[in-house]
Amino acid sequence: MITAGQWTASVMARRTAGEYSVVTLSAAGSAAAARPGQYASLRVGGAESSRLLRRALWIREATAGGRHGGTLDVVADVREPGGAWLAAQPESAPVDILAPLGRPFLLPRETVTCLLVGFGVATAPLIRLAEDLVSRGSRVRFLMLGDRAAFGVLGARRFSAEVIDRAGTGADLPQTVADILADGADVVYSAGSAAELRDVAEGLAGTQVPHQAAIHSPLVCGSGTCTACAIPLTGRDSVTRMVRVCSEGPVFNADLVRWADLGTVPGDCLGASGEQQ
Amino acid sequence: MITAGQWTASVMARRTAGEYSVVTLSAAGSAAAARPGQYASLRVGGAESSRLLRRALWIREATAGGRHGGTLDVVADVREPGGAWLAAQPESAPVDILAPLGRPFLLPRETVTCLLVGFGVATAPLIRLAEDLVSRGSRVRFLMLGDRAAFGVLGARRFSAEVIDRAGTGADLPQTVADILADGADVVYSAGSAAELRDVAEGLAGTQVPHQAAIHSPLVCGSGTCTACAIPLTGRDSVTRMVRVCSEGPVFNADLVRWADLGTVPGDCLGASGEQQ
Amino acid sequence: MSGTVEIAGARFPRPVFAASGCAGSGRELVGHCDLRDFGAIITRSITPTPRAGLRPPRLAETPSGLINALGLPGPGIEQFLAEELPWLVDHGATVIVSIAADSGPDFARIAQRLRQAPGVAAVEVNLSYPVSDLARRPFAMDPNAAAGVVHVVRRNTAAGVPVFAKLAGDTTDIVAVARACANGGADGLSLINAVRGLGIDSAAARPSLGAAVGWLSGPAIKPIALRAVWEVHAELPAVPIIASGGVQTGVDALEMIMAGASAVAVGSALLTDPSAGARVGRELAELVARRGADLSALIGCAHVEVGS
Amino acid sequence: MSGTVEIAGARFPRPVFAASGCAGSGRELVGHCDLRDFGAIITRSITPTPRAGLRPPRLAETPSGLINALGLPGPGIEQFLAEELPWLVDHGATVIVSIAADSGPDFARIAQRLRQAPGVAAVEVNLSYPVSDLARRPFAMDPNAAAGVVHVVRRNTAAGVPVFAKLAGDTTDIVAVARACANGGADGLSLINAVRGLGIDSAAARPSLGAAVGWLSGPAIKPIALRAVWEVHAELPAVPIIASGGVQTGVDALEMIMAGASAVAVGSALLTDPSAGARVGRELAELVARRGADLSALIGCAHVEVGS
Ligand SMILES: Cc1cc2nc3c(=O)[nH]c(=O)nc-3n(C[C@H](O)[C@H](O)[C@H](O)COP(=O)(O)OP(=O)(O)OC[C@H]3O[C@@H](n4cnc5c(N)ncnc54)[C@H](O)[C@@H]3O)c2cc1C
Ligand SMILES: Cc1cc2nc3c(=O)[nH]c(=O)nc-3n(C[C@H](O)[C@H](O)[C@H](O)COP(=O)(O)OP(=O)(O)OC[C@H]3O[C@@H](n4cnc5c(N)ncnc54)[C@H](O)[C@@H]3O)c2cc1C
Ligand SMILES: Cc1cc2nc3c(=O)[nH]c(=O)nc-3n(C[C@H](O)[C@H](O)[C@H](O)COP(=O)(O)O)c2cc1C
Ligand SMILES: Cc1cc2nc3c(=O)[nH]c(=O)nc-3n(C[C@H](O)[C@H](O)[C@H](O)COP(=O)(O)O)c2cc1C
Ligand code: FES
Ligand code: FES
Repeated sequence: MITAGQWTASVMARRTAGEYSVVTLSAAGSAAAARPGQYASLRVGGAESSRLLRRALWIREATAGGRHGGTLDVVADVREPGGAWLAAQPESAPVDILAPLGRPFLLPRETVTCLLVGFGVATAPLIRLAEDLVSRGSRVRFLMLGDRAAFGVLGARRFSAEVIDRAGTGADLPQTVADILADGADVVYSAGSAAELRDVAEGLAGTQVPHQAAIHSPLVCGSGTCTACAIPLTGRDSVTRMVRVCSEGPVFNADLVRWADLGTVPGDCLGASGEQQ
Repeated sequence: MITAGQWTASVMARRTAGEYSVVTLSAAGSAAAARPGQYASLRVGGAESSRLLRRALWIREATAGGRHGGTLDVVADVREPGGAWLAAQPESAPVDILAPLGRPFLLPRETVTCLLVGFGVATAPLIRLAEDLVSRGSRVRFLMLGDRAAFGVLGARRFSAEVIDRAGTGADLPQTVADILADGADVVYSAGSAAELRDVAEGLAGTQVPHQAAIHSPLVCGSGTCTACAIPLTGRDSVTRMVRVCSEGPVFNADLVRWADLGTVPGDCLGASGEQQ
Repeated sequence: MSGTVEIAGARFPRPVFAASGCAGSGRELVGHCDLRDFGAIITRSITPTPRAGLRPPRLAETPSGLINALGLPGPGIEQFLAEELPWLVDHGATVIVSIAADSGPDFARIAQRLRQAPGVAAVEVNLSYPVSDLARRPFAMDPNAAAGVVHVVRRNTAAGVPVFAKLAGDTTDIVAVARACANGGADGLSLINAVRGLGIDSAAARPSLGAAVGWLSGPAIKPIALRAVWEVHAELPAVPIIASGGVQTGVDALEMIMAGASAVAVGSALLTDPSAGARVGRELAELVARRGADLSALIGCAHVEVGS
Repeated sequence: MSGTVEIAGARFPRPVFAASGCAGSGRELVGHCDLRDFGAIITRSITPTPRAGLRPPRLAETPSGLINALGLPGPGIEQFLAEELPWLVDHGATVIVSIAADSGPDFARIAQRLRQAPGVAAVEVNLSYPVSDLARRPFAMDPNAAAGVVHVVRRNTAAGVPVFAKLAGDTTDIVAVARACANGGADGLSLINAVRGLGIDSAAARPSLGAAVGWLSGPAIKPIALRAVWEVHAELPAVPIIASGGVQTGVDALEMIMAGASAVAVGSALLTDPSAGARVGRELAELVARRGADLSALIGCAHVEVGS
């Protein structure tokens, strides 16, 4: 089940545009395993840093083969201290990395019309997904929202899909999604913060369209040991449990996520008690 | 009395040889004030480092004037984590520096024969001293002991003095000093660790030769506030007090230092008590 | 690798353990490391019933540390016995089961259930965490309360299975609590649990943890842990100590041992480096070998030198 | 710069103070900063007689912190009154005199001597340090003992000169001690002193400090300080708090204020950056201004948000 490796990557290249930086890291043979929706977890700041926690970063691109066992491209937000450190590393600097982590998007068995909804830097995993879908013959409509600056650096327009750019617009999000959905889509894939994805889910409310949502939120261990990333999700057995974004996600069946209760431990959750919420 | 400045220096150049690195830093106008025997105190590791304490480093060279308000050369031991960080900084990297700190060597009023005794990297302050003494017409005999690797990087042979290189020899130190002194010296200047200088002082025991000793030991604040660096010293009033190497030294009249009691608070020290030692 | 260590009569294959709560159910580490790299896996604290844990945020970064307020999420004793413990044993792990409860009777009940289960190398009694009421003072803050719980657990645990009492690092007099636990029947001590701490998210003007007050761990608390190990070992040299608090490297582990620990547990380090257990073990073994010493000869050796 | 703050009836020109023991006699900072940059200079703890301090090493580096065992070196009350206090006053400093002693009568005597001296803006009672016997439990570890000392100092201090009780961060129940001190007459609290810690120099196989056990300060303990401020402010909102423990930046200072502090003191930061007082003050003022708020409106404001 777990295919993640841990290795000391070398910075191969970096390309910074505004507040984002795409960093190419040597993949030590792990690139082939990386699927759209998975992420990497990096140690930042160097050995003597006072910042201990790893940073989770989407894998924008995974290129197998080549001299260094392939490469992984990750996207760092340079406003965040860990991202700033990564973006400042010179070529060949060592970076401790765990990847690929998490459960990827599931691809449709048939060729269908897919609506992809990406928010800012969380558009990253959807780009690889779009490429995969298009190459398998599906039609892709790509709605981009949130911080437009991210799209440039992500190369978010370099593939054949219908790109609907609503970045930076303050439009009512659930309505926007509902409107675009009305133009046709068999499945929806989304990626963004919990609050953003909740709006997407709301836009889809009442439809039967399957929706896979990749949640972008702070992670700690990335392996499922610490439970810091837990969110409430109702299982097919109708029991709500706290599940871990890092290892049971980051991609979830959006219908099962308790969007309205994110940020809490709902009272009906298995093991919840009055004091614990 | 205090002429020290605090500024963000730029790394101008660095020259590493073996375990030592001479780093040239912009001096922001403070170079002219630096006298032989004084030191600089540097913040290491960058803003997010888990290492908080400053490192005290001898000023090997101070060059006034020029584009950056002059330069200071300091010597870092790359085996020490702080020294390793400093030696690894690229050109123009910023370094928080306090300098010049401490009381310098006092120069003789007349032209005399001076014996300088330097140990490893602590030879650094004596080199500038030797240059000053020679230029004022004094004769300099320079005994070099300890780690020979330090001398090369310090440029310890590039001035006109009689250099007696006993580096690396395991000879009995007090005897060596006494022997060389017998060949003639009116004053002695030394620089090294407390244990090393104690041996020099022992070699001079019984003579009336004035001896100024610059103590090389770990410092913390460099300003005299923390008292971490205190050593016992008997004042002209015959009272022993704990004095601070960083601000009341690092250069002391060696006759007053309680060499045998370094590493303790002697029972007869002002304010000493049984429990405190 | 350093070999077997014997602690309170039980044998562990290595001196570096996984600290409670930092190795998940064990399963999560598969693929990242070999469970046999650990002298023992100390489970997260197992409670009488399943627990969902506290509201988020549950964890935040602090200088050289982290604070957490997880709320002891876990499966509860029954599911633990049915699934997690057998899985760990099947995978070759040496298991110390950490247990937490609100009352003596609850502790007794868990201990009795464990008694029937195969594969329990030792029991660790988490005395430092208020289980159902965050405002309640943990047992470890009071010598009598701590001793009472230890006594109950010891009485309900099989002979030959040592009971370790895990104490809080921010109690006024840890030696008094340690002594009470030893008198109450503890075969050894685990020092220390994370200490109480809080973060403020100043942009949001609120605590950075959902529960406000949480527990500080990581290198920041290493001096606090060393002090606890030092003082307890000085007063109770015969009581073995499993030390945790900021161990990230072999040097850290050696420091703990020199202060008086018989074994060390890595906690937070596993969150940032899932292979930390093997690495710390390897580094420690090298340091011990370089000294030409046996690990057991180094336990508490820094005490001998003091005053010399 | 943020303006005047009023704490326990006394006015201080700025909200950022120098923590006790971290500004030397004041003289050492001249040339590095302006003493007027500090809302107050809290002196090192002044003792009945001069003290040479403890054997070296007295200080060592720890992850994001430092441990010290200095032994309260200082001139004693008489020389302090003859030289240091007048010098500080002459140089425009606002002075809070920290005092430490072994017994109620000694505390009373120092307080009486201070009563006659001009220029004492407030008295801080260091309850967290065993003065003549390192093995002795500090007053701050026991509510009754702490309250007794505070009572004696308050009775011997001029009306209008507030008395602050400085508490330990590693006591079991800091709220109980704080409450006892307030009942004993403390006008305010200083939270927290450095916490007990130890380092091991593994190469030398001995403690890194000459006294073995020392006191941990710096960013490492900021979560511990914030927790103390938070809990005490929650229970005793009317008692003003001077917060110290890991404050290195304006953000740190703001966090302390949001947790419930009325002013902050920078300690360890001054050892690594003698101009830290002015810098933290400037950064804090900018952050407060950016919020369009008055500093006093932010005191404890993180409590309001909890549970919302
Ligand atoms: C699957 C996935 C992929 C991601 N990909 C990217 C990406 O490509 N680029 C990018 O810039 N960001 C990405 N993120 C978000 C990113 O991991 C965090 O936002 C990032 O670590 C920065 O957090 P911060 O600025 O809040 O840092 P800080 O708040 O300073 O956080 C510091 C550390 O604490 C952790 N932390 C902070 N808050 C919490 C909390 N509430 N609960 C638990 N831990 C916490 C953080 O993860 C981090 O390790 C991704 C997140 C996920 C889940
Ligand atoms: C005037 C002067 C000039 C010096 N010049 C140089 C130089 O040019 N080059 C050079 O390499 N070294 C120099 N040193 C020595 C140097 O400052 C320390 O040795 C250096 O900081 C490294 O110490 P460390 O390897 O012991 O580091 P660590 O032991 O890791 O020390 C880390 C920090 O703790 C402090 N510290 C460590 N032990 C003690 C102690 N016992 N008491 C108080 N503080 C302590 C250190 O100063 C440092 O800030 C000088 C010392 C003095 C007094
Ligand atoms: C995420 C996390 C979860 C923890 N869970 C438990 C637990 O369930 N029971 C327990 O006794 N200690 C628990 N602890 C405390 C650790 O076992 C350990 O004693 C402490 O964190 C100090 O060690 P460290 O600095 O290496 O993390 C937990 C610590 C962390 C960081
Ligand atoms: C070198 C040093 C000396 C100190 N001396 C005293 C003292 O004399 N009296 C006192 O009450 N606290 C003393 N303290 C504690 C500080 O005043 C402060 O409360 C503590 O260090 C926490 O703050 P910080 O993390 O900013 O240093 C001292 C701390 C240090 C680091
Ligand atoms: S980040 Fe640790 S369990 Fe998910
Ligand atoms: S180093 Fe602080 S007083 Fe000397």
